[in-house]
Amino acid sequence: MNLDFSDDQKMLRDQARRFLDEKSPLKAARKILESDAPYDRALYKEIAELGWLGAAIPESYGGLGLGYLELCVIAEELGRAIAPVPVSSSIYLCAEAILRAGSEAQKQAYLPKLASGEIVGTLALAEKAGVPRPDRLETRLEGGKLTGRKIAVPDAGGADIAVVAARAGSGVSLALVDLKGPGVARESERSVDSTLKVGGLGFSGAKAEALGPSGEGWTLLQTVLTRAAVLYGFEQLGGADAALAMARAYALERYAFGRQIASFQAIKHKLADMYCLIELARSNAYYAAWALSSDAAELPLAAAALRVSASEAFDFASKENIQTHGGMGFTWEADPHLLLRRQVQLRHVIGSPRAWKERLVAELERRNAA
Amino acid sequence: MNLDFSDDQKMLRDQARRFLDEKSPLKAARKILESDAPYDRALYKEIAELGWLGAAIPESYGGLGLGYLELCVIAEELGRAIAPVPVSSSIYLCAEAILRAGSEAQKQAYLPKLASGEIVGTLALAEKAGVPRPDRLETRLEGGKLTGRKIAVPDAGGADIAVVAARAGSGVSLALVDLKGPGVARESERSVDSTLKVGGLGFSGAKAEALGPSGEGWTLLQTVLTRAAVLYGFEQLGGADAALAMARAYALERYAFGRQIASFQAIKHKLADMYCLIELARSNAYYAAWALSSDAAELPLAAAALRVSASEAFDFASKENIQTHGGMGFTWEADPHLLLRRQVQLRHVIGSPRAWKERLVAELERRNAA
Amino acid sequence: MDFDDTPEEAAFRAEVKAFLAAKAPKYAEPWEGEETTRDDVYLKRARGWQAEKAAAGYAGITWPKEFGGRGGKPMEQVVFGQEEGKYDLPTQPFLIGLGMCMQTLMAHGTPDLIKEHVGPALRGEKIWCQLFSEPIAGSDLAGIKTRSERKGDEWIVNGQKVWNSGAHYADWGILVTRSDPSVPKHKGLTFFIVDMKSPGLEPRPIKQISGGAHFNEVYFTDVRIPDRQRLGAPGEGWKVALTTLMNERLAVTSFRDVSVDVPHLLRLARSIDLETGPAIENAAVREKIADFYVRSQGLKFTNYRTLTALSRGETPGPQSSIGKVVSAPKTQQIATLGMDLADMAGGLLDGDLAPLRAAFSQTFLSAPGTRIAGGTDEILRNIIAERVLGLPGDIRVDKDVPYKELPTGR
Amino acid sequence: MDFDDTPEEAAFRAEVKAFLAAKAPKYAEPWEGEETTRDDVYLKRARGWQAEKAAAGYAGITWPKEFGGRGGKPMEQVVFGQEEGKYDLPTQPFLIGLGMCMQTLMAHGTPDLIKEHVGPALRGEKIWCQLFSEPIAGSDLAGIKTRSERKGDEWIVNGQKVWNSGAHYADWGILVTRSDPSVPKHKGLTFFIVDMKSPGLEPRPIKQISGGAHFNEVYFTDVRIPDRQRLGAPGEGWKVALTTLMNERLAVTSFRDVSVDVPHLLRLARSIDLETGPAIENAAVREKIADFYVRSQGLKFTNYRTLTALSRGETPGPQSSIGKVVSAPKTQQIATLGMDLADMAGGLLDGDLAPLRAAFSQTFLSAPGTRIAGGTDEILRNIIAERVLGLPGDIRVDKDVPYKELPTGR
Repeated sequence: MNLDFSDDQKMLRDQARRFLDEKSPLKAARKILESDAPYDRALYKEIAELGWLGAAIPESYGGLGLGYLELCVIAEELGRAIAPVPVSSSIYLCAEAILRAGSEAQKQAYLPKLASGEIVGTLALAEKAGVPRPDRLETRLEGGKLTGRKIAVPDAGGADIAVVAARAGSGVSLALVDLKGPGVARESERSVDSTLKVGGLGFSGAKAEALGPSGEGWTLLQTVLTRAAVLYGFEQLGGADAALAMARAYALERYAFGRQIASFQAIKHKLADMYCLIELARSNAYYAAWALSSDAAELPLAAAALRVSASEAFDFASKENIQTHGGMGFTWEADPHLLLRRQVQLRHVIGSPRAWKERLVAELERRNAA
Repeated sequence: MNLDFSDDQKMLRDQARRFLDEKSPLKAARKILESDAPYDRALYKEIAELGWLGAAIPESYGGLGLGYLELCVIAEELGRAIAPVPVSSSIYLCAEAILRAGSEAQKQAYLPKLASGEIVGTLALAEKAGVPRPDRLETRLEGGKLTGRKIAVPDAGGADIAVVAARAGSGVSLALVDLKGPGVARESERSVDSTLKVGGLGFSGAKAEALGPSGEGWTLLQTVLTRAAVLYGFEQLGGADAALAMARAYALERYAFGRQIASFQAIKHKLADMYCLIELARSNAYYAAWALSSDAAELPLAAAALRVSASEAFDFASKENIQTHGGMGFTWEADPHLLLRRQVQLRHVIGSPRAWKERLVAELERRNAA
Repeated sequence: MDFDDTPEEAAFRAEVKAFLAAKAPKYAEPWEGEETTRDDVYLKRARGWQAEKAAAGYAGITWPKEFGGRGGKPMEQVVFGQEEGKYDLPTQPFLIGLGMCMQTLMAHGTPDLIKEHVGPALRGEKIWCQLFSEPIAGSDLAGIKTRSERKGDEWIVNGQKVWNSGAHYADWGILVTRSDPSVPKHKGLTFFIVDMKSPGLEPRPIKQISGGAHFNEVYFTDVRIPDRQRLGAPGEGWKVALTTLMNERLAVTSFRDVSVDVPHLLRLARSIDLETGPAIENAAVREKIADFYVRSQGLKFTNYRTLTALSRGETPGPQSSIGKVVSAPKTQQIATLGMDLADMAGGLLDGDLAPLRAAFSQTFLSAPGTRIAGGTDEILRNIIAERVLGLPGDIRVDKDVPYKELPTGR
Repeated sequence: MDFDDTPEEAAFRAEVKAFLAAKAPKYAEPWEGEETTRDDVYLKRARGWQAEKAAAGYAGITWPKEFGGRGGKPMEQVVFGQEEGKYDLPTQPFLIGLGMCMQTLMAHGTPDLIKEHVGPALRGEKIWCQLFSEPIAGSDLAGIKTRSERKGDEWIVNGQKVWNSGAHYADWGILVTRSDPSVPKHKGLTFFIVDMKSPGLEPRPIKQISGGAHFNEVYFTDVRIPDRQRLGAPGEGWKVALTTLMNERLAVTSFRDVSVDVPHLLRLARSIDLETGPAIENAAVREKIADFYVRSQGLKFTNYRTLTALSRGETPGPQSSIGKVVSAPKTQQIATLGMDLADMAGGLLDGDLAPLRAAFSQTFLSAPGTRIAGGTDEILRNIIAERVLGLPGDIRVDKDVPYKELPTGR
């Protein structure tokens, strides 16, 4: 029985935590929140130099080829630090899509640059509020040209390339598009978490190359989202843990009625409930990490379970962290809202937990029928 | 603005509460719980003599003709006392069905006897676990004969007559059947609340008369269930209130760690949450009482809202009353489980709250479309 | 049971309607954003409307006539409020002054002070604010430390207050200070009214996570207050503050933040598609709508029950205490659900892209404040447990200890 | 990460499997109802199986060899438990004795007492029970009042214990008493082992709301206990009791009550019809299944994490403390949901009529006990807050007060 990270992986975690503590304390996130900069370029460069971006990318494509467990470890720490960098868009989504669906030439062309941080990638799916479905997509890929409009694209402002879900003929294909080329318009969008900005992408005949077989885009997309769900789940776990730590520290240092507020059962039990949800999420996360790293048949179920569990933990912890802080908690000046914002971004970026609950039960039923 | 009972109605409530405190303390319910007796006959006789059964039955049919507000007041007190008598089956369901659907002759024949307590009635709908639907009914009414089997019929053991939902031709009809006649088999069933026993009814060609127009049985049934939901809601409200009172009294008298357990926030906040749910239910109840008593168009919505609200309040209060009692709470000897049992019976007897939530939203949408 | 006015109420309502029809439109203007109360034009309009009401005898409806009020019934106040609410009138700047400050002044002020201040407040000439909370003392208000020291006929005040709505435009404020830290916390407080233009007194806006700035912090640096502006004896300030606090729930400031409820959720659910079709056809969404509906309706009819008592001339029951502790978390939950239905677009704040002009995500950002301002969920549960259910108070370790010896953390 | 045994574990598992295959079937019999432990046949079988395990060296796997144990690793105990669990073996009567009583005896008993009792307990010859809780003292165990008074070489015990599983068949018990009510509560306790056949000692079953009777109350009327059966010094009983309590979570008695979880819910949802078809197609039901699933899986993998630590020879982290506080309410919620899906038939207890042989309604009746026995939800949250998160304890008013002066209510 071995449901834990190895000593090497734990060492990587400690290193990552120390690095981010120093280089990306919450004020780094706040700086991006209050600016128009798409992300913290200096930090991203350093992260790239540490090899984190390529942790799970094979050496033949410029990565370190360590594996997904290592990337999970890094994701948890990025989430804990609410680091204002596009690792998730560029690596969990874009690089993963190219790894799963790309031709050898595409992998050679893009993965080394994504791994080195030379370019940033993203993935564009949503076109309007609600649950996306193949028959609802209006973006079209025809004759190598992309037309349509995507919204809420993570890191749209900072990305150089995007994987775009589009209708092609009667099916869905994935298209790879250079966002700096002609026929691409970026639109800035206001969202709850401006430390990880989202944006709109308008395509008017932009040049695009197909990623993966035509018509298999939707299936490929589900694979990518499922795999990304594990990594996002670790970011959510790290964020939730940070919220508990912040709430705990404040409850211990804040006095009311002559005692630490941490001595009131209303606060104690609130933090105990946070702890329970976080440990459940952590356990679901470790299992999902195993499934991801071993390409297990259980992955779709494990990833959905983690997505639901980690979203719930971060939602509760980020809200009740604010509540524990009282009046200070809802000021711009204090830090709790930074975690609340990140929680929202991570909850929605690859579909909200209610959609993942549906996927979870669908998977249970599929396995039952099999 | 007048969303409260009148002074006369409040006086009736006080009288009812005093009477039940004296005649039907919880040990009366316990006696029926631990016996095979279908209900407390002596108590039912006294209640009949007080005129409660006929409170909302017109004088022309042997009732007092006071009105539904008075019956609501009585229902709340019956619920508070968890009185082991078949008032709900006989009055809210059976008499109400006859009042709404019966011919003049049927009203004359049955209502005076129901109002006087000479006979007890009930209503039989469920045939299996799950949500009943017209096309799922297997009980049939053909040529004045009833065939089929009903389960979980409230007070089946103590009732003399039953209104039975049955298929007749291509539709559903209500049938009125003498349970003492030939072709009727009663089956005792174990259920959570043996203070209000349920049972099975088997019909093998039992003689039955149609109640209301043939084929309109389902619509009539919904009307009866909607009206009964208001009265059941008041019983649930009374029960929830009793659970809060019991929890409060115990928390004040029980000491741990040198203090009343009522001084711990975990207990204080639990009881405060009970109070909130109960007051929400009370407010929804008063509105539903108004709608019932004035035959308002808002009745279906108000009744469903009350059913949902009161079920939630009684569920939470009855469970957390036990929790507040600690070890003593889950013993047979202590009283909290009597309220838990009654809660279950009232929650399910006319369909569980999840089904009423569905009705509530369907009604909202119907009104929106209109 | 019915929902009609009594004949007296109906007559009063007719009178009020006529007054409003004649006078209100001039002052009612569409709301143009959160920053309105930081805008002089808005304040001028607000003062004008208050003066109109005072002239017509509708300011201070329940106040005694001797203080310039109407001597009317609580239900008349309610009727006026209902009718006034149908117009979009700038009433907010006066809620605290008339609802809390003047109540306190009338109960504890000298006849001179009352005479000097009540009329101008009633007529909208002077706006008041409340200076109670401090960074160190929120739920535990008696823990404040802003220091007042007597020097001859004046008091010198130093310290910091916080959560002071309207402090940036108010003319006067009511102020609790600590005059004696050597006695237990409730015993060393002294209460003043203070001219907000006093030298050394500086309000600064507090930015909230929703982006708005409803509140201020107020810094005191050697602010001088004449002793005649003291309410109650030195060291007896807690008793005076209690009068203010008892009036607080009647004067809850309503920010004009966006806030979503069941109707918004229904509109959203009808318009948005989930896996298999419109959200309104999804059973999980339907169950949640029903859950929220029974809470909203429950609160609405709880309010009706309170109005019933007022209409009958009775004291309302304790049920009104459930309002905020039920509604604030509900608002947060509805906002979260609405965002979840929008799925990947859930975090958008752009009115052009997010459903219902981003009402759900906007509410999401204001909801945490709603669960805290005016009493946290936790304090409100304590209040229900203690005042309504009669359960014991929390164990107090700070009752008999000199204030300066209490632990305060940082 | 993987889910495999280490080579050592695999070897041990193979050995255990072989032992069980040879010996277990004779003792494994299908369960025939709640009252089994009140049945002599069951007990005889249980003693037999314990003797077999002892003879083969599988009783007390982690115990030191000097006490008759195997001196093995915690992970070996886990492996044995996993394999043993695959048979339906009568192990319950020994959980408390070997898991808690003997641990306490080995830590605090005289060499003579240890020698006298450990062997017979290990071999199943003597069954032990725990006599701690009292009607007046549940969560607050140190508040017990059962009185012990020394008379020469004996102690005379009077009082009442409660929640004593197995007291009706046990041969021996461990007992906490109050020997000195004039000192603060934790200081006046004295700890004994007591022969359950002593005159004046009378166990009576407690009927639970589920109808079962897993527990007893035990009355003491002038029960005489030789002083040599005392563990620890007079007045030092709390220290001894703490040893027992620290071992409690490792020896939680598992009643063989029906209990529903996600697989039951899935079976029900596939088989039952709601408004528009099978419950499994209803989105509200699906969301709830997902919610419960992530809790169940989270607990399962939390356990795997604990086993990982044991397998590595490390001390498990505090995460295992979340088990009951998560699972007990979940069980209650699943039971309620299952009953709701059955709609009008939800309250039925008849196995022939209610779905899954009434598993949901049966569980509903046992769930309230599950949320209380072995630590209430509230106490468990306190424990997580204090021991895991390091938050302060509740304010204690009973620490320095003589026991007899503490208020006790009735």
